[in-house]
Amino acid sequence: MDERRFEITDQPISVEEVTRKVTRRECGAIATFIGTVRELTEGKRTLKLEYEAYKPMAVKMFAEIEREVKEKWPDAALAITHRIGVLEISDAAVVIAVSTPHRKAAYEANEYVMERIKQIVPIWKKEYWDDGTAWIGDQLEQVPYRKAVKKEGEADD
Amino acid sequence: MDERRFEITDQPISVEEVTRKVTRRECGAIATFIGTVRELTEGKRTLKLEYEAYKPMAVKMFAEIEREVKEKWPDAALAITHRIGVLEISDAAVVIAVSTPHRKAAYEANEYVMERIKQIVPIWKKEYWDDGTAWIGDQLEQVPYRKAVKKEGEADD
Amino acid sequence: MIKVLLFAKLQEEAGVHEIELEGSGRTVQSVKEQLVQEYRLPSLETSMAAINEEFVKEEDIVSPGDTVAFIPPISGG
Amino acid sequence: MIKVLLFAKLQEEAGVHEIELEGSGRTVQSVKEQLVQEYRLPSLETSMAAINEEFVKEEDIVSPGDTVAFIPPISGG
Repeated sequence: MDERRFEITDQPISVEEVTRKVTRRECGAIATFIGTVRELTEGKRTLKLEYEAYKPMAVKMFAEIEREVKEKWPDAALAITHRIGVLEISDAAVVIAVSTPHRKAAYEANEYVMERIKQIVPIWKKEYWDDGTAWIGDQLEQVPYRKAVKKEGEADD
Repeated sequence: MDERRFEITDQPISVEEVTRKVTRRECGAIATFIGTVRELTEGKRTLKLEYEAYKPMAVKMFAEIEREVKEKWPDAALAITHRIGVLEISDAAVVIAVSTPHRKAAYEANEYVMERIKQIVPIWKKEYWDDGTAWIGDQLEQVPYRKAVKKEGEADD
Repeated sequence: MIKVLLFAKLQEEAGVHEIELEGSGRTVQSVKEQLVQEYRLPSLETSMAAINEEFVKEEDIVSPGDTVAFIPPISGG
Repeated sequence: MIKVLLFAKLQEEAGVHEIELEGSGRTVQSVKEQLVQEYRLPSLETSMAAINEEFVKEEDIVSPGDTVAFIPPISGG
């Protein structure tokens, strides 16, 4: 548990490695999530993806998500590695590992982490298709962001 | 997807290997669950565990669980490896990998598989403590078993 | 001939993993009764039964050549 | 001096990743207005802002030495 549990890397991610970071004698369950590059989205064929991150802030936001997880599941341990750069179909873009004493919490916390990554961690993907490219992003996801900002202790206006 | 996706082994399990078996171009999510040997259960210290399986039937039951998963989540792919023999603290006893096009189903199906393993797959663990040993087993889990039997097409009596 | 398999605690209670029994047209229940008489097996009461690797009920029929497995409460995962 | 960072689509629109601006006691909103004037940046309207790697609101104050990042809708994971 001494090593860096939150990483942004331009190298392929080792699931074994991320999992190892959360393995502890007191845990009986490790839930791992791997986000992979899918070829088809709503019928459109992706050729490759390119991920970009605001690295230092992304790592800070991973730590912020860990604080939220510890509030909800005090016994959980968390590690996240997100890859950036050009990814091919089936490459792992993100690996999330959560360990807990019992399994229910491992699944729940892992899913929570994935949702929060999509809300507050400054990482972007660009899709490459046959007929063009686009940076993907969901404006709706600014609503949870507002909540994240308010958590910093500022008043609503 | 050609290799054996359901295995009982007396060797350490490779998470990477089980994950690889379900990786597909059409999937964007892989949820993996790793059941590890926990040191403390209700305050009691486990020294080691021993797992035993009725191997051919266990593999058949894994395939039965896969059929159930395909009914509920037609796009899911599943791989399970369960280890038997003597395991030390933090060793992985079971690794379940589920891939799906989108993430929600991967988490749900994975959790479903783990619950079904605990209900219908003939595998037993023996706990070793300072002051003795015991085969663990929950009689309550015979209720879901009854349901499993009925599924075979027989009438309730 | 019927092959009977015992696992985990049941195997420890019997002292053997595999037993061969005679008889045809017997129910699972009758096999259990014979095992209790010959080996006692206190854990048999709470065990499930399988014929040829499929779960069955006590009233199901065991045929010669079948493998009957008795499965104490499981604890995999 | 204020350091401004632009990412993804915003970076493509501006043609640069990093910009330096003058001024003190300015709000995030005033920084955005200057960027729109000088670079247009149609994606700025839907972007979030961070000062020194923490999310902030438009009325928050930017001090000299701060790094202000504009973050278009994210899509990690």
